[in-house]
Amino acid sequence: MSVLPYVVAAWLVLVGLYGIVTSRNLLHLVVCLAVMQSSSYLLLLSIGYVKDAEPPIFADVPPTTPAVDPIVQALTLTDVVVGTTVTALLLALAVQTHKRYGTLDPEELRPKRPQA
Amino acid sequence: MNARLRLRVFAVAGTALFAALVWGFVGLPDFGSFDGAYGQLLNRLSVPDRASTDVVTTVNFDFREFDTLGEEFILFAAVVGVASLLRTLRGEHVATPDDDVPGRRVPETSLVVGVTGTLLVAPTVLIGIYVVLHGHQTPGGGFQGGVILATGLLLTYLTADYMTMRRVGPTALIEAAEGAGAAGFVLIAIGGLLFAGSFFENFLPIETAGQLISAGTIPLGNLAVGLAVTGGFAFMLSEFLQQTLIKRRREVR
Amino acid sequence: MADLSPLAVAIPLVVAAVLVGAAVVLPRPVVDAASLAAAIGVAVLCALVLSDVADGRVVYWFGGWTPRHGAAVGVSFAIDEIGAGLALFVALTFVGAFMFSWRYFVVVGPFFHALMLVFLAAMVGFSFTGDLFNLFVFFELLSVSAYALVAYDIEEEGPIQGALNFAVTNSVGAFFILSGIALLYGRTGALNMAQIGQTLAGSHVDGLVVISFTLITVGFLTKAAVVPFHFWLADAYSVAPTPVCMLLSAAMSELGLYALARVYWTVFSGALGGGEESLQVVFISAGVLTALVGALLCFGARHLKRMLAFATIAQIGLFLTGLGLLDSGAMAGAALLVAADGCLKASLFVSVGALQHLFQSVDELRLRGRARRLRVTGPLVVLCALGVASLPPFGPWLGKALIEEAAGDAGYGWLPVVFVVTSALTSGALLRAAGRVFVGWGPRTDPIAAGAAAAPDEVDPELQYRHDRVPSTMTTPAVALAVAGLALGLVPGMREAALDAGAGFVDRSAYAAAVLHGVTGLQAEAETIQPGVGSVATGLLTVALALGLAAVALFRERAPGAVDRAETLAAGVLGRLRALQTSHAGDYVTWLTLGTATLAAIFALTLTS
Amino acid sequence: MLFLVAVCGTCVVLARDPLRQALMASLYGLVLGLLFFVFQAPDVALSQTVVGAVALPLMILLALARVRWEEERRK
Repeated sequence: MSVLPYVVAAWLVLVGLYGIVTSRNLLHLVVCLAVMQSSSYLLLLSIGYVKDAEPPIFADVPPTTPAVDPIVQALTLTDVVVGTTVTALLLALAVQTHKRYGTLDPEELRPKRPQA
Repeated sequence: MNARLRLRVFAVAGTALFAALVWGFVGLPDFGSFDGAYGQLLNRLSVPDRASTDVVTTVNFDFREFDTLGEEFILFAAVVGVASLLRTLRGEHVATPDDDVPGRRVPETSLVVGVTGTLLVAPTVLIGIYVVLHGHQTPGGGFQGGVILATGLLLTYLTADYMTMRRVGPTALIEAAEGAGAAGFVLIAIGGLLFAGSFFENFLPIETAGQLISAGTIPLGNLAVGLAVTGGFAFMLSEFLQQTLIKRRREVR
Repeated sequence: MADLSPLAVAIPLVVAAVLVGAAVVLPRPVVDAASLAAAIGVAVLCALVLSDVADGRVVYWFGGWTPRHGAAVGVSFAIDEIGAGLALFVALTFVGAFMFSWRYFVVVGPFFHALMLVFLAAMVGFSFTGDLFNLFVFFELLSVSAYALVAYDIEEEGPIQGALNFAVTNSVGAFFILSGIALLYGRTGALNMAQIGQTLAGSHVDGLVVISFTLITVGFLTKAAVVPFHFWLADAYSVAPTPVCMLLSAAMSELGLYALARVYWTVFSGALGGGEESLQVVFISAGVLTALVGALLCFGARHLKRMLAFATIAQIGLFLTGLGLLDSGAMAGAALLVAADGCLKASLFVSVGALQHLFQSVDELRLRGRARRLRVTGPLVVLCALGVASLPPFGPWLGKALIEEAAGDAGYGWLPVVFVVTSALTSGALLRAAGRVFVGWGPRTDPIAAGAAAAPDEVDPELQYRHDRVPSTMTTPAVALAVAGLALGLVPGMREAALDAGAGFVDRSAYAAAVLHGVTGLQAEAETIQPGVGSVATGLLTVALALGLAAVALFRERAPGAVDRAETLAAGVLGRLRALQTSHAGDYVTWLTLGTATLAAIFALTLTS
Repeated sequence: MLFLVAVCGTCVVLARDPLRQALMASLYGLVLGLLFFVFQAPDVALSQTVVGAVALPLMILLALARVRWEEERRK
C-alpha cells in the first residue's frame, strides 16, 4: 500500500471538483474548494514522509537523528495560510453576492441576458 | 450547460483527470522512502548554523524566508480585500439612526458564559504568546500562535457584548497591528540588507541552541508574523462577526 | 545596482503596509502621492536592473544562502532581460494606472492603493524569481490581490459573481500548479528551477513528468485566459474598476504566459525537448483557437470594456502562438508584442475610463456621437487601433513580423493568415466603436452586436467629478502609453536587443550555469531576423482589412449583398460562443476539468518516451 | 487513518446543508490535523488544527448566520 496516500490525495481532488461542479450554494462551493486545496497538503506531506524517522525538530534529540523532510512541511505551512486566506476572501465574496442578489444558488444567479 | 449535461461532461472529464493524476502520482517515490537531498541538507544545517531546533521554522524564517514574505502579504491582501468587501455592508447597518440610542436593551451575556469565557481567555492568550515565542525551538511559531491569539481575542468578543467589543478591539488598532506586523517583516529583510549585506540575511547573533533568545532574527520574524496574523485573523473574524452581532441585537429589540 | 532588485518588491510592500496601518491619519492626497511615488521608484529600480542584466544574468540569493556544490539552499532571483523588461513594463503601467485613478475614484480609503501596491510587488517578484515554489507564492499573491481588486468597486452594476467566478477558477488553477510543483519536488528533491531542470534533463519521460507539466501548464493558461480556460475573464472585466482592468489586461494575463515559457525553458525543455514538435502543435492550436474566438467575440461586443476584454483574449492567443513556436526569434517577437500591445491596450482602457467618467456609460451604441468634442481622446483611440492592426513600422508590427518570420522557418507558413484575420477583426471592432462614439457614424442598432450584453447606464456614486473635459491626469497616461507602445518599433537597436534577450531566455544550460555556479557570460548566438517586404505587406493588408471591416459595419446600408450572408454566418457562430459564456462557476470548472483531461491525454500519448 | 480522511472529505462535499457542512468541515480539519501528527509534521498539524478545525468553520458559520439573517429580513 505504498501509494495509498497519493491515491487519497487524487480522490480529494476529484471529490472537491465534483462538489464545485454540482454545487447549488456558493458557501458550499467555497468549502468544496477548500477540500480540494487540502489535497495538496496531504500530497506534500506524504512525499516528504520517511519511514521510522523523527519529526524535523531537534530540541530533545541529537541533530544527527534521521528526520522526515522539513521542506515539504514548510511548504505545507505556507500553503495552509494561503488556502485559508483565499477561502476567507471567497466567503466574503459569497456574502456580498447574497446581499446583492438575495440568493446563493449559481443557477439562479445566471444572468438572463448573454454575457458576451 | 444545464445541470444534467454538466454532470455528464464532468463524469467523463473527472474520471479521466483522476486516472491521469494517479498515473502521475505513482511516479513518486514509494510512500516513506523519500530521500530528498535538499531537505536533509537543511536538517543538518539548522542547528549548527542557526541554533534553531525546529527546522520547519528555520526554513520558513531563514532559508526560505522570502516565501514567507509573500505568504504574509497574501494574508495582508486578503484582509484588506475582506475589509473593503464588507465595508458597505457594515456602513449600511451602523448608519441606521436608532442603532446607538442610549438605554436601548442589549442582550445580556449570561453570567456563566461570561465567567467561563474570561477563564478561557487568559490561558488561550498565554498559550498563543508561548507558541509565537518558542517557534524556533518547538513546534509552532508566528502563524500558529497568531491564530490562537486571534481566537482568544474572539472569545473576548463572544463572551462580552458588542459594545464592549468595540471598546476592546477597535478596528483601527487591529488594522495598525496588521500593518505593523507586515511592515516589520519587510524591515527585518531590509535590516539584513543593511547590516549583513543581503536581503533577509540573519544579522543578529546566533547564540546557542535551546535558549529563548537565540537563532538571530528567526524569533523576530516569528514575532512580526505573529502580530500580523493575530491582527489579520482577528480582523477577518470580527468583520464576519460584526454582521451577526448586529443581527442579534436587533432581534432582541 | 542589481543588488537592489529585492527593493523593487520590498518598497511597494512597505508602503502598502504603512498605508493600511496608518489608515486613520492619512489624508487622500498623501495616499495618492505615496503610491505614485512608490510605483515610480519601482520603475526606476527596474530600469536600473534592466541596464545591469544587459551584461549578463543577475542572480540574487536571499539571506546570503549561496548554493553549496551546485545545490540551492535558499531562494533566488534569476533575472534576465525578458524578466527585467517585463517588470519595467509592469511598473510603468502601474504609474499610468495610479495617475488615472487619481481622479477616477472619489471615496476610496487607502485599501485600493494598498491592494494595487501589493499587486505591483507580486508582479515584479513573479518576473524576477528563479525558484519554483517562490513563483507559486507570487502567483498566489498576485491572484489574491487581483480577486480583491476586481471586487473592489462593489457599487457598480454588473454581476458581482464575475469576481467570484474569477476567484474560483483561478484558485483551481493555482492548486494545479502547486500539485505540479509537489510532483517535481518528489522526483528531484529540489525547488530551484535551474536545479530541477538539470536533474530532469535527458531523463526518462514518464507519467510524473507529463502530469506535472500538464498541471503547471493548465494553471498558467488559466491565468492567461486561453481557450477553454478563458470564461472567467470577460466576467471579471465587466465588474472590475477600469484602472484594474487596465492592469489585468496589459500585465496579468501576459504574466501567465511568461511563467509558462519560463518554466518550460528552465525546467522541462531538457526532458521534453524530444517532443518539441507535438508541443508546438498543441500550443499553436490552442493559440490560434484562442485568437479567433477572442477576435470574433471582440467584433461582436458593444460593451466597450468587454470589447477590450475579448481583444485581450485575442492578443493572448497571438502571444501563445509566438511562444508555442519554441524558438528564440519568436520568443523575442512575442516579448516585443506583449510590451507594445500591452501599452496600447492600457491606453485604450484609460480612454474608455475617460468616456465612463464623462458620460457614465461604456456602451458603444448608447454613446453614439456623444463624444464628438473629445479632440484628443478620439484620435488617440484611432491611433491605438491602427497600432493594434500592426501598422508598420510601429511596435506591434515589429513583434508580429519577428513571429511570422520564425513561423515560416518552422514550417508554419500559414500562421500570418491567422495573425491578419485576428488583428483585423480586433482593430476593426475598435475602429467601428471609435467611428460611432467619436464621430456619430453608423446606425443606432447593430445586428452583429444584437445578442451582446449591453452595458448598464450607470450612476456610479464613486464618480463624482462631472467635468466637460477629460482631466489631464487621464489624458497624460493615455497619450504616454500609446506613444510608448507605438515607439517601441522605432527605437534603434530594439530588434537586436529583443533577439538577444530571446536567445538568452531559451538557453537552459546557460541559465543553470549562472544560477547554480555563478558562471555568467555563456550565451548562445542570437538569431538575426530582418523583417522583409512580406511583413510590411501583411501589416498594411491588416490595416486595410480593419478599416474595411469597420466601414462595412458602420455603413452597412451601402454594403453589397455578400456582406449580409457573411454577417448571418458570423452572428450564428457568435451566438453559440456567447451561449457558452454562462457566468456559472460550475460550468467554468467543468470546462477547466475537461481541458485538463484533454491536455493530459494528448501529452500522455505524444510525450512519453 | 487515510480512509478516514477520504471518507470525511467526501462527507464534507456531500453535506448539502451548509450548517451540517460547517460541522463536517470542522471534523475533517481535526482528522487531517491528527493525520499530520502521524506523518511526523507537528508544526503543520498544529496550524491545521487551529485553522481547519476552529478558525475556518467559525468563519463559515458566521457567513452563514449573516446570510440566514438576510433571508429572514427579506421575507
